[in-house]
Amino acid sequence: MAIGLDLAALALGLALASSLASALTVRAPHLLRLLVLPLFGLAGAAAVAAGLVALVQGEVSTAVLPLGLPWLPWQVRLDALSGFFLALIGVVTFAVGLYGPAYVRGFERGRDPLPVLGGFAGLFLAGMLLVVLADDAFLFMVAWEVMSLSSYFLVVFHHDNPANRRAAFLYLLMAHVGGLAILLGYGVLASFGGGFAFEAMRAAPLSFGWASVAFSLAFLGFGMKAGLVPLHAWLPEAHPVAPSHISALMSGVMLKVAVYGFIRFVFDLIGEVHWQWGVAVTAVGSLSALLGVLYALVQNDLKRLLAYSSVENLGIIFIGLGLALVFQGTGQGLLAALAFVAALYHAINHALFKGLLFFGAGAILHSTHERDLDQMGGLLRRMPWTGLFFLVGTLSISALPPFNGFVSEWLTFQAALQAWQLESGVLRSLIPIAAAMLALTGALAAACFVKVYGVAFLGQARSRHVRRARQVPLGMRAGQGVLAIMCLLFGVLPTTVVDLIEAVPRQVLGQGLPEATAHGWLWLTPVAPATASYGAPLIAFVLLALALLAVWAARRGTLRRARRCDPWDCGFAPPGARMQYTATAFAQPLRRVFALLFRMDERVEQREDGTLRHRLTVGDRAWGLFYAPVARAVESAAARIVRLQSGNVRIYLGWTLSTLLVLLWIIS
Amino acid sequence: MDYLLIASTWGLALLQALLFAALAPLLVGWVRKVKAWLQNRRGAPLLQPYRDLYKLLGKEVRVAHTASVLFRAAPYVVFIATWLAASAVPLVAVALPTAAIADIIVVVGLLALARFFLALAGMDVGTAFGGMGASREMLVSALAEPAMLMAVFTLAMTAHSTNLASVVDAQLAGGLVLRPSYLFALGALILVALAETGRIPVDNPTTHLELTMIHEAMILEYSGRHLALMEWAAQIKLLLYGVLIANIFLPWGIAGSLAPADLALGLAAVVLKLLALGAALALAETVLAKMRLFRAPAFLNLALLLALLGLLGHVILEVGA
Amino acid sequence: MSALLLTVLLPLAGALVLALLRSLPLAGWINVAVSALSFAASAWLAWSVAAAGEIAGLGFRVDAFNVYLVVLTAFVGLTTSIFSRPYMRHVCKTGLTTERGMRVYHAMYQAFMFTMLLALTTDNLGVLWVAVEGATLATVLLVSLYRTPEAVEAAWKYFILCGVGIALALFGTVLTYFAAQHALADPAAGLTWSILYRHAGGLEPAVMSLAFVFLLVGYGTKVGLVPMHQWLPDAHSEGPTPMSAVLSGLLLNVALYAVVRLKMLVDGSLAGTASPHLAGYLLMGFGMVSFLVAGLFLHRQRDIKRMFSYSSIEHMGLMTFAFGMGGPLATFGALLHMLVHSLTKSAIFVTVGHAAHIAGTQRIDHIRGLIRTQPVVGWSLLLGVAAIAGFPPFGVFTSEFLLLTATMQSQPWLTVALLSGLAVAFAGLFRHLHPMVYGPAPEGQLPVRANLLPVVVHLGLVLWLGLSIPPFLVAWLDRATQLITGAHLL
Amino acid sequence: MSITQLPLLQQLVLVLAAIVLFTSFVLLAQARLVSAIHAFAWQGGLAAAVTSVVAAAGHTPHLYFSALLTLLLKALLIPWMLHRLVHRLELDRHVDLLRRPALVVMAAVALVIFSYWLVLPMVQQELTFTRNIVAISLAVVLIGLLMMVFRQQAVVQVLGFMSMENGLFLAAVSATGGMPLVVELGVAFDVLVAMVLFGVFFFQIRANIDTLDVDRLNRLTETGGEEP
Repeated sequence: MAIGLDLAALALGLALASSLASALTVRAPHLLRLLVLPLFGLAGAAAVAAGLVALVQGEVSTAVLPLGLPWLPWQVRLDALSGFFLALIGVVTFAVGLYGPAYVRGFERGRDPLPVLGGFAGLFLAGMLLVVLADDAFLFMVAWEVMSLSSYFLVVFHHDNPANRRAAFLYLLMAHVGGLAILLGYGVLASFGGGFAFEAMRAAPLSFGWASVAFSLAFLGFGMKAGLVPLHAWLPEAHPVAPSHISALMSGVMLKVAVYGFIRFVFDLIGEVHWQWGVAVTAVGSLSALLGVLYALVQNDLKRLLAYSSVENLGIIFIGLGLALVFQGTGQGLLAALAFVAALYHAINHALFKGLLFFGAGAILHSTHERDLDQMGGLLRRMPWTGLFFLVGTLSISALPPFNGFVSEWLTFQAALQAWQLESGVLRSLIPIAAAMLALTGALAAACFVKVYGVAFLGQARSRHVRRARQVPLGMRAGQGVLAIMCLLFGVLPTTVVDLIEAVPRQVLGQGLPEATAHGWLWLTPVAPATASYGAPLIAFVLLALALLAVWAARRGTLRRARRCDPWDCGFAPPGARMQYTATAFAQPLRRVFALLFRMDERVEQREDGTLRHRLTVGDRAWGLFYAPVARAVESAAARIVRLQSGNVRIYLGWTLSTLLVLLWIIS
Repeated sequence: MDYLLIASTWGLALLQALLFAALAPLLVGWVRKVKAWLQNRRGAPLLQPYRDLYKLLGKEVRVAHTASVLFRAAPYVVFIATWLAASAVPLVAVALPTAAIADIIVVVGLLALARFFLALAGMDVGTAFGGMGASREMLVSALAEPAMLMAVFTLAMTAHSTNLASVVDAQLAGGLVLRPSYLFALGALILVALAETGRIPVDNPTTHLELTMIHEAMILEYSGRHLALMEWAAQIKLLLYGVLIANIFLPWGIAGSLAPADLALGLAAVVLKLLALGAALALAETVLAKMRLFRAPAFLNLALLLALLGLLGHVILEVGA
Repeated sequence: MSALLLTVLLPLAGALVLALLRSLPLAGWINVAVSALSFAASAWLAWSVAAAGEIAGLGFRVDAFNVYLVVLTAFVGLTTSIFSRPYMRHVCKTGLTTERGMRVYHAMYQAFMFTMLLALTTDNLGVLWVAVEGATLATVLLVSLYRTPEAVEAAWKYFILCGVGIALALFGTVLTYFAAQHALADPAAGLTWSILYRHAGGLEPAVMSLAFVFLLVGYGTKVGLVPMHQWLPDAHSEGPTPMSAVLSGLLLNVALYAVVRLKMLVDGSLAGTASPHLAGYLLMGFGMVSFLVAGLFLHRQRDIKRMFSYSSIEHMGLMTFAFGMGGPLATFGALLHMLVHSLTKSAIFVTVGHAAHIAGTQRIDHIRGLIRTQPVVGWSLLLGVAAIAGFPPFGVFTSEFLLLTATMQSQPWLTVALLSGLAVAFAGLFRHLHPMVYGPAPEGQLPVRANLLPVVVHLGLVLWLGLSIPPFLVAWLDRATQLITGAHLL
Repeated sequence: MSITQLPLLQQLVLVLAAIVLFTSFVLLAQARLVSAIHAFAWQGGLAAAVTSVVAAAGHTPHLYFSALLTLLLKALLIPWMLHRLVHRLELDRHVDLLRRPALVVMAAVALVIFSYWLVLPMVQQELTFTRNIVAISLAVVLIGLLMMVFRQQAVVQVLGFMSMENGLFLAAVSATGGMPLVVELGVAFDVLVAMVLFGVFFFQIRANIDTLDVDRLNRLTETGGEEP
């Protein structure tokens, strides 16, 4: 068995160990900090190691577990693809290992049982690792459902609040439905390939029709887990209510596991892809990206906003995958690899900065017990480190150079701009439009996070408890710091990263990106230097150098010292905290421009003491359009069906008699 | 390869970057001057912007109590990012290594970075004006950026490259070709440029009326060298857009090689083009009136539409499929 | 042979003793002891069957198919008796029932076990019928044990419906015998299943299909197939909780067992005719209808035990569907599903007993915040329902996975119906479970002395089956599959 | 084949079977409880008679035994128990009117025809005599069930149940020449126990809803009540 698989097994073992160890916390709550979460972090580290080994070696190693059905034992397989996602899972997990201990301290006095928190977190991690490692559909489904179920228990951890319970129920229900769809998709492959082992499925000879059926089922199932519009309803409900380090795992990692599933299913198992699918995926991706960011923009609950922005980022990832499908389907292997790498790059980036941002939200929650942006303000001076790291997160997620988010979006743009190489004019004209939507998304994301950072960290505190905010403990800062530094590194050294990622398309698509890194570590040239090039290190260097220069000058006193004074504000009276722009106010212009897309309920009501109160609730339309009808249908069907149980025994006998007669009539 | 050559090309690149920074105030001065003439005023001398910057740089800096570190760091970031973006745009010569650092998307990204900090700085002090300015700025940019990128994509798809130098080269190599897509893209780019650089009809650089200002509202709290850097960055941005329009759509005259003669010619050419553009801008600003804020989206949607038409025109009319 | 006799007769003896015994505490212990003994005997039986392959004689016949059901029955009987001892003591204290009632309860408990084991092991269709009818008679008094109007009503409905159903089954049996008269050399053996099975080809198809309809409607009533299911939720919800556990966990299985045995006969007799799969299609139809309808019923429940009895209907429907589909994979899955469903469902009912005890009512909207009041109960209920809803790593997932796979292979388009049914049922279960388990507990709600050993054991087993099925069990089920479908799965 | 070709005893069997069928019609339509019980007793007796005739015809002595059994159980014991129950429940004068008797009787007739049509496909030659008997007994069973559907009175429902049993027995005896003895005994035992239990339940129901109208047993239902 290869070293990589050993490391993966180690990670799995550590995850389960932390899950079991949390049983001890019944007696000794502090063990959650001292034992369970450290084990958790170690599991993450091991996973990273395993992933890197797999990516560097690029060799495939398999093993068979002594579990499962006699004719269908559980098989695991570690290749470049699973390696990449192992690493992705591991990074965030490791950061959680650092961040968690300080964060959960607050729960030790809470009424909610700690074993649940630790135990299911461990199971959750184990489930995700197994999903990535699984080499047969049975194990995949088991791991998948374990992942869903354990994360459900984490979502419902704070179950005193009815909204949380509702969110958890919705989450579990949709996860279950998605799981069933995936199972069905595997069933189609299996019935053609004659077996549930992935090997058999790869060999399955599929007609275009059946392949499309399988694809649609997979797209439905994995898309539901990935929270693509309009299947995203559960995501903004479920992610915010979990404890923050879990939210980071769910948003940052679990969604990527869904991406992994999609890639594994479509690119690897089906293999023979068709460009029509690519169009569908790109369209859905663009839609999710745009709507996701718009809905994020109008949220005032920080964690909910972050959850919606996850919808956006998953949309971007799926745009990349869709392009890859289109190019692969039209025989443009190189471009397919480019788009594929872009998608993977964005996947890891999103894991990093979304984890970071959720950590930040957790830190704020931890020190102010506040999730509502309109109560925050001025946190930068009270929690400088968190402020700094959060700034890094916002810069990355807004796709600004020289941070990592920019690189992946840049790569996606590059892929989209190669559309001129396609024969079909329709595709040539459609893909750039997708790119334009991506551009719009990026700009809106920037607006969204300007709002978040400006309202939460800048200006003055809008409420008393926020004014009393304190610095968070070292561990939490460390956790954020790790991810922040990773964000910067991934932004500044894209060449190295692409070098690593490139192993995945080479394995899955049979086509790497030879040119991308051919011109030294300074230059990222996806197709050719003449086409496009990005010298991230140089930009970072210049920015840093000049900034240092300025700082140096300021320190040395060559620049005159600044004098403190009241703000001028066009000469108005010194502004109070209540005069600041709120998050709601900030989003108002864009809310007005895109009013069509929201379900807005805005009213001004008069309180009994005569003061006026402005109330605004903004929801997304997906619920009313897609979910309510289904719920109503089931309800009414149930209402009809219960008439069977009328309560009168003679009617029951009548049923028996008539059934008998009907059957007799049938058989004769 | 000859290190001397590398050194010299980098040197030239640096020179061009510095030139960019140096020329920026001049363009503003020129625009103001022409405007004054059109309004039958004598107007301030051409070099007035330089004087302003000099004075501001010398003045004492006052920072509000409520301002945080970010407020003081922002001007430097904004200036550096903008200048960095500018230095990647071929001003005089094409064959410069700086062009390879950043293609057009990166340029847009750097400008976005600058805007990001500008908006944050506006919100930092916690005045109503700052927040208002930031909110509006993000609205405008959110709509302008896609239009900009799509206009650029039209060029990029013609030139099969997002590298500005390559685009210009392709233009020159192609000779004079009438492309409908370019017409639309040009229109889109001009509209975007007006919006992004805070000119009439979207914003008014000269007013401090609360209802009308966007950019000014964000830098309201700045003084001294901070203000100078902000202003200068804005001027560089204006120049950047001007050069983009001038050198990409009408690249003729730009220096293909690094021979001194070519360079001189290129400089002259770009200066001439910019003078013309400046005059046109001034003319437009005198005849047009500033729009209400919520008319601005319509304005930018027009830009978006033009860009889209350009793209489709390119795909449908120009690619022999 | 002696193992067999021990297994069957021990409960009978127990029933007689308990009927005469006066002391209540002792009765509980004797109940446990007898169940334990018969479980041991059944294990011995299983072992000897595994060795001999098949044991026949004295009108009994034990093969791989029924021996695992025998062991299952004895096992669930044992664990439930362990649960019922303290539980029924508590019930008796609350005055819901009398000393006499308790005597009836214990005696009937063993009598019920006896009838079930008899039904499983006998080789004679007539005796099978007698035993199943006996099971009804034994349980009907237990359903009305509490003497509340609801209990009596439930018992009456149970009695009438099952009585009628069983009568129809008897008519079917008579018809089978009638067909046998002309097919067998020795008409007197016309009710011996093994002989009939051997000469199934010679049985008159018209009579046999007629007979099967009666048998299906008859035993199907006991299986709880829609639309003859109406007795089931009433009986489950009004009877004492241990009764519900064994009814759901065992009685339904036995009835289904009978149906499958008869289907084998009918298939044999119809093999040559125009509609060879008639029985299978009938089963599939009933199964699918029951499955979907029960899933919808779950959404409109107000009584926790009723809810879970509907879920039993749903799962029986699933198994019926699978048996109807036939084929090794489906049959294997169905057999496995029988096993895990019995274990899980009886565990759930035990937990429900405690939950109702804590809340002092069976009304769903009065059961709240169990996890706060008594985490053990809350979590057992939660995990039990997760298991029954088909979440891995519990065994139910495995069997449902197999069933779905089989369906995809033979009836691809029915898979959609199955999946939607699963989703609907899942939603129906959890929408009620959630508020019961989570949330703040109503004040004044106190934990009770819970006896969760059965739950832990059952769920542990189900978990084990989910992770990996022990080889001997696989071999076992595979032999059963081979008996039923004539083809090995492995 | 017409009845004329049958031996006399078989003709007798057919006649008796026909009367059994008639008695179940009587049961179906009989309003007065006590008379219904009498009709049931007659039915039992006839069943016993059929048995003995079949025994004579088929020279199957053990049928005499089951004939005796039936006579004791169905014709004497159970009617007697029912009488006592009715007496103790003060239902001697009870009249349970059948709603729309004409329709119900028509339905019953339809059932008879249906059951005859059902047994037609039994093609094997030597069955032709017995199959008619099967048709008759099937009709008796179905009518018993029909009776349970349309009668609201618990005791009458029990009568219907018991007449179903009679039909079964008729079929068993006349078509198959009797089931194995152990089964016969088992069935008889079950029926007896069932009867006892029915008696118990009459009193329990009476105690709870002080009537024996089964339509009043309608507490356990999903319909109605508030939403979950």
